[in-house]
Amino acid sequence: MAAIALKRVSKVYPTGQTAVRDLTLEIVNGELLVLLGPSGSGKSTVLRLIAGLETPTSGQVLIDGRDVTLVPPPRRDLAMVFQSYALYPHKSVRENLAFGLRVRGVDAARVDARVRETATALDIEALLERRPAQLSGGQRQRVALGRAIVREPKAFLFDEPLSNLDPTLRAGTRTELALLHRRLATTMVYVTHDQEEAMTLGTRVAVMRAGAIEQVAPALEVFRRPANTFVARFIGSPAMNLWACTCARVGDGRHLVSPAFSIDLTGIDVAVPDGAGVYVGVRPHDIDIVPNGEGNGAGGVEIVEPLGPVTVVHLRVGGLGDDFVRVVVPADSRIEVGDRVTFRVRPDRLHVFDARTGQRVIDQHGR
Amino acid sequence: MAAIALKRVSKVYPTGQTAVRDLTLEIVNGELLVLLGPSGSGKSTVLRLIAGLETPTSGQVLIDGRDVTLVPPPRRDLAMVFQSYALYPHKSVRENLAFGLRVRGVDAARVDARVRETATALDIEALLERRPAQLSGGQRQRVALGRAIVREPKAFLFDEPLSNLDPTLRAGTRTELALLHRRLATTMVYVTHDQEEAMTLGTRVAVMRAGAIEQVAPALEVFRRPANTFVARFIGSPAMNLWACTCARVGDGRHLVSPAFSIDLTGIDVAVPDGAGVYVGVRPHDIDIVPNGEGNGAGGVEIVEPLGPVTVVHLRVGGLGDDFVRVVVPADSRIEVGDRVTFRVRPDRLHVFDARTGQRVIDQHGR
Amino acid sequence: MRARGWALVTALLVVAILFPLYWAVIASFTPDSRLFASPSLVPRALVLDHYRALFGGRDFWTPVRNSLVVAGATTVLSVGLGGICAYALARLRFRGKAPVLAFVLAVSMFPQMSIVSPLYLLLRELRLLNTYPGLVLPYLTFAMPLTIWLLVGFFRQLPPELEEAGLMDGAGRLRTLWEIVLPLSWPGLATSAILTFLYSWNEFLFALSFTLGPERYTVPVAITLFRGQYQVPWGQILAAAVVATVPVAAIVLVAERRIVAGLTSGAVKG
Amino acid sequence: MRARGWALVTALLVVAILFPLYWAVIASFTPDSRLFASPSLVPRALVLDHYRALFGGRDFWTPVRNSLVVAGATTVLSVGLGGICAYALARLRFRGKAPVLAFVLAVSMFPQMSIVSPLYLLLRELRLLNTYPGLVLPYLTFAMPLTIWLLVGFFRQLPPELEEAGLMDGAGRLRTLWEIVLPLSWPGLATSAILTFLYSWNEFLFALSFTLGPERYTVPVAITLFRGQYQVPWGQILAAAVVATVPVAAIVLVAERRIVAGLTSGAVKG
Repeated sequence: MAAIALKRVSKVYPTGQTAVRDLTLEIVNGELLVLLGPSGSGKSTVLRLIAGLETPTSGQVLIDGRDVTLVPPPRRDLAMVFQSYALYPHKSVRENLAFGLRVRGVDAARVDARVRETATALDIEALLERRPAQLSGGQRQRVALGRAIVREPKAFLFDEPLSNLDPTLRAGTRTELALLHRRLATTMVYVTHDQEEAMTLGTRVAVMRAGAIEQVAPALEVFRRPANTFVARFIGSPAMNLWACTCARVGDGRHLVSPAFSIDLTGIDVAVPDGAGVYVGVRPHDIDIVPNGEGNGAGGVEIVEPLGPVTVVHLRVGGLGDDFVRVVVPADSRIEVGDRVTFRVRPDRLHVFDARTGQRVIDQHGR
Repeated sequence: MAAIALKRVSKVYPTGQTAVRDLTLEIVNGELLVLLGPSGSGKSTVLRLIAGLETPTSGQVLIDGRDVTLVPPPRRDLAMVFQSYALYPHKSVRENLAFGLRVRGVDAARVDARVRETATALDIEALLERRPAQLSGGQRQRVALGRAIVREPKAFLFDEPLSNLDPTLRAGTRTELALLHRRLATTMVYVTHDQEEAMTLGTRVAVMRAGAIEQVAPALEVFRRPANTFVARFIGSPAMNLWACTCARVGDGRHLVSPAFSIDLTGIDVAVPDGAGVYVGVRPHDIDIVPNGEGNGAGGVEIVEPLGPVTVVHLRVGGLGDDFVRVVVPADSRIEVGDRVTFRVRPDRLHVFDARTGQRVIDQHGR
Repeated sequence: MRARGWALVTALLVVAILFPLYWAVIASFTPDSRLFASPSLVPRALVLDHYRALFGGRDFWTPVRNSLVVAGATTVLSVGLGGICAYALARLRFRGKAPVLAFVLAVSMFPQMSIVSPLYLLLRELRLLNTYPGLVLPYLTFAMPLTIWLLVGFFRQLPPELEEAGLMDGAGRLRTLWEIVLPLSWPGLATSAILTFLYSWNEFLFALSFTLGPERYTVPVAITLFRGQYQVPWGQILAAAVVATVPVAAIVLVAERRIVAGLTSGAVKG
Repeated sequence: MRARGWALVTALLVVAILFPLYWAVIASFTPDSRLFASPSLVPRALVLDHYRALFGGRDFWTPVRNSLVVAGATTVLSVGLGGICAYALARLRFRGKAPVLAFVLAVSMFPQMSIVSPLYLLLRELRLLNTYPGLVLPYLTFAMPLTIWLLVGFFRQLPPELEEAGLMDGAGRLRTLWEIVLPLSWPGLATSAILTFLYSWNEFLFALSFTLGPERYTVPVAITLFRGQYQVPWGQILAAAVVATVPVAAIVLVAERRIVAGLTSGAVKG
């Protein structure tokens, strides 16, 4: 159990590359915080700074309020699950699990009991005498997890622990991790580049880009109210549609106007001055295909991607250049490549971002 | 343009490991066939057998009706995009693209024109003088694609071409591949372990397990009418619920009865004899949370996974052991961990499989 | 067909390479009288005459002991010191690492011949001529750079996450080195050790130059000095050569499997 | 602090290792009269006397030419034949590959000393004593196994997909070897070549045993025979050593960067 805090931490490598810049983050005792970002966004570096495997160039790392910036990893009492698992190849599974306890001078009987207990919980008792090389990918993942759990550390650090698993195994393991977090109620920091993993696992999600945090919020909040265009594009699958628009007065009402379509803002509280340039975002789930004449715009169907329960349709709309309008339709809609369809944006589901800063500007949209 | 056929092909490695067993597959001219399966299912071996990089232990490989089983790869005129891209690290992007043409003795002016043309189509003109090491992952992927396209081969072979990309890039590249296939209308064989990729890209999907094909069908068909429990479990996310049941006569009607619940089959045409053991499959999208008393069963909420537009709820149901009942609910349902809820299976969306063979037994379910 | 052809070529090559050794072993058991008679692949009679003369007539144990001491000390020091140095070089990040490594390797490549003389002067100055350290130190000069170079490459292949896992498990630097790094480095250490041992076991030039009497001669020097003014005792020379070869070759062959397996199969992947 | 400490240790070590060489170079420019006077780090006067004597008084060009011919031929043959063999071994799948490799390496480790005599007999039989092939063939026996072993490891690191990509692009085996494999193998080939060249350039024992007159002496033999009955011309010996060292060392230093970069950085990843 531990609260972890990073205070204005920066990490610049000797090569001059800045991995983390002036980052402040508080991780609450018992939460599972996900660090989410594309490769090179510095999320793994943040994890390694918390672990003590990297020393910040400036700033502080605190665990339970204590400054541990210069405390070496062995004395931080955190456990880490590596992306490559990093099992000791020359030790049996039992020895892999026991090592962390032995190092701490726990007596042999207690070590044995803890190892047995952990192995039972993870269903790897039958593997205890094997070497890592004799295990399948999923089994190695479990052993790596076991090696972390067995020690009952203050907090767990996960570095993309599922990325080397088959998709089928991944879903199951994700569920187990969620249960594990519930059972142990220990602080966990979890690095991933998979937005679905982040959404489903995280108590809160911190979205990173270029060494800085773009938004920290509960998973659904990040999905529903992305703080800027980067987060908007990164979270959600299929990705949010984003269009450059201007806010204009047309007749009585105000409209968001783009070369491709126009959205009537009547009855919607938008705090954007007339003539301002904005990015308008709409999730593919929040666009409907409607009969001719009822929509905001129209386009030709270029790609139809069946996902099973729903289908994603990519529309080529004049004026948007190479950008498609992505629309999610029910799987039974009979839309085919080459069709011309009319679409309607649900006006209460708009995300509006400042065109210059990329920051969110309006805050309706309740769901 | 080519039709490719495998006739009773087997591949046994000298170690005795059987990678492909007695596999027959016809790939129609111009289609994009996806080979989908978990790691070790032999899908890459099939691709390499088509490419000529492996020689079958028995059986025939035919291209356009011609037996090419013993024809070496350079004379098959197929292009392959490798998972690792396998760009020539000592050659510039231009030379990487030109190599396949130069080898064929195409004259320099024509080579140059084709390279330029391809680079323009893939938007990599600016990279032509760089070395692969100077490119980002996404750029390398494009160059690998370009090297395949530039030659205008008879067919393209893709070996998990997106697996080394970030999720964000992956979606965009997937779309481009779909457009590419439409534009070129060339036969493509595409290996992946990602069921979403398979569903969205494939004209048809061949699901493989342990060196054999379990089902070949159009993507939606595989999703809607999986041929057996393996395919049922592998396709669709979240995975299908599968329960062992017996078909029993209760009062007037027939019911599918499991320790956890009972489903009334009245009005549904199920060709299962009374008392037979079956596996009943229901997709999480085809279960609804209903008010008390209206459902087939009930359970406690263990995990709530918000995906954004929808939320996946895992229910612990007595009698199912460690297996959860997965239910997809709208994102705005206020279900929390610890709640007790009643669920109802849509009886017209059942998949029924023989308990012994695992093969599908009933064929209603229209959607 | 193709594979068979290559296997045949490989087999022939191995036989060709091994042939001189085979001949030497056979000849060492052949009486002097028949040594220069028509050579035959299968010997007619084997005698131990030469071996008896070697350990009975001459004191061949002394050079063997000298060689063992010198080669053993060189090996231990070279692998020990060089290993620590290589570990530091492999893990530290500092500018100019590549040139330092290049330099180090270049040093181990300098012709030994060219520094016999200055080393002689230096050792005389230090009063180390005709002592064990007087051989071990020059050997280290040549063996250690190669050891460092080999081991830097080897340590670099070790995934750093394994050590990081050790640190996260609560083990200090030293314990991690001892329990994680060393066991995994065994193939690299063994290879370096064997190469160093063989180099010092067979080295001739320094041994000839820096030893002054039979009490410090190493095996190669002793063998060379078997030659008399007018007569060369071929049989004894061959027997001595076999004595100097066989134990070392045996060790290499036994250790080989693990070394090759370790160095080439990327066995470190967890 | 820690990093600095290690850097210092490394620097000291490098200096220590290089010191004898430095001394040799300086001494070769020092007049005989002052050679054994108080040694000083910075020389007071440099003279070319010894070098003049070397090329004027003695015919030192002949041994240099002999060494170049022998080492060059050995290198070309060893890397050429060994490279083909290693490529076959790296790419072929056959049972017993590991033992074959182990055997091959073990061979290159056999003490040279131990087969001087049988080789002498063999070469005499073949009338190859005091000829260039009479040195090149024995050198190959020792250099080729090491080359094969080094290159098998190197070729194995080359991702097979690169060759497969070549095949898919329509290039035949030979074209793929020439356009894809060879350019990528240059660091490995260069390393093997340099190691082989240096081995044959500096080899002393075989050169002494299998050459019979000054017209075939190699550099190390020639240097050794400078020693007269009563007087050792230290200055000339050192000058000769420098002549034998400097060109080779220069090549190594220049080539080093690319070799180290190629061998250690996994530059092959596409």
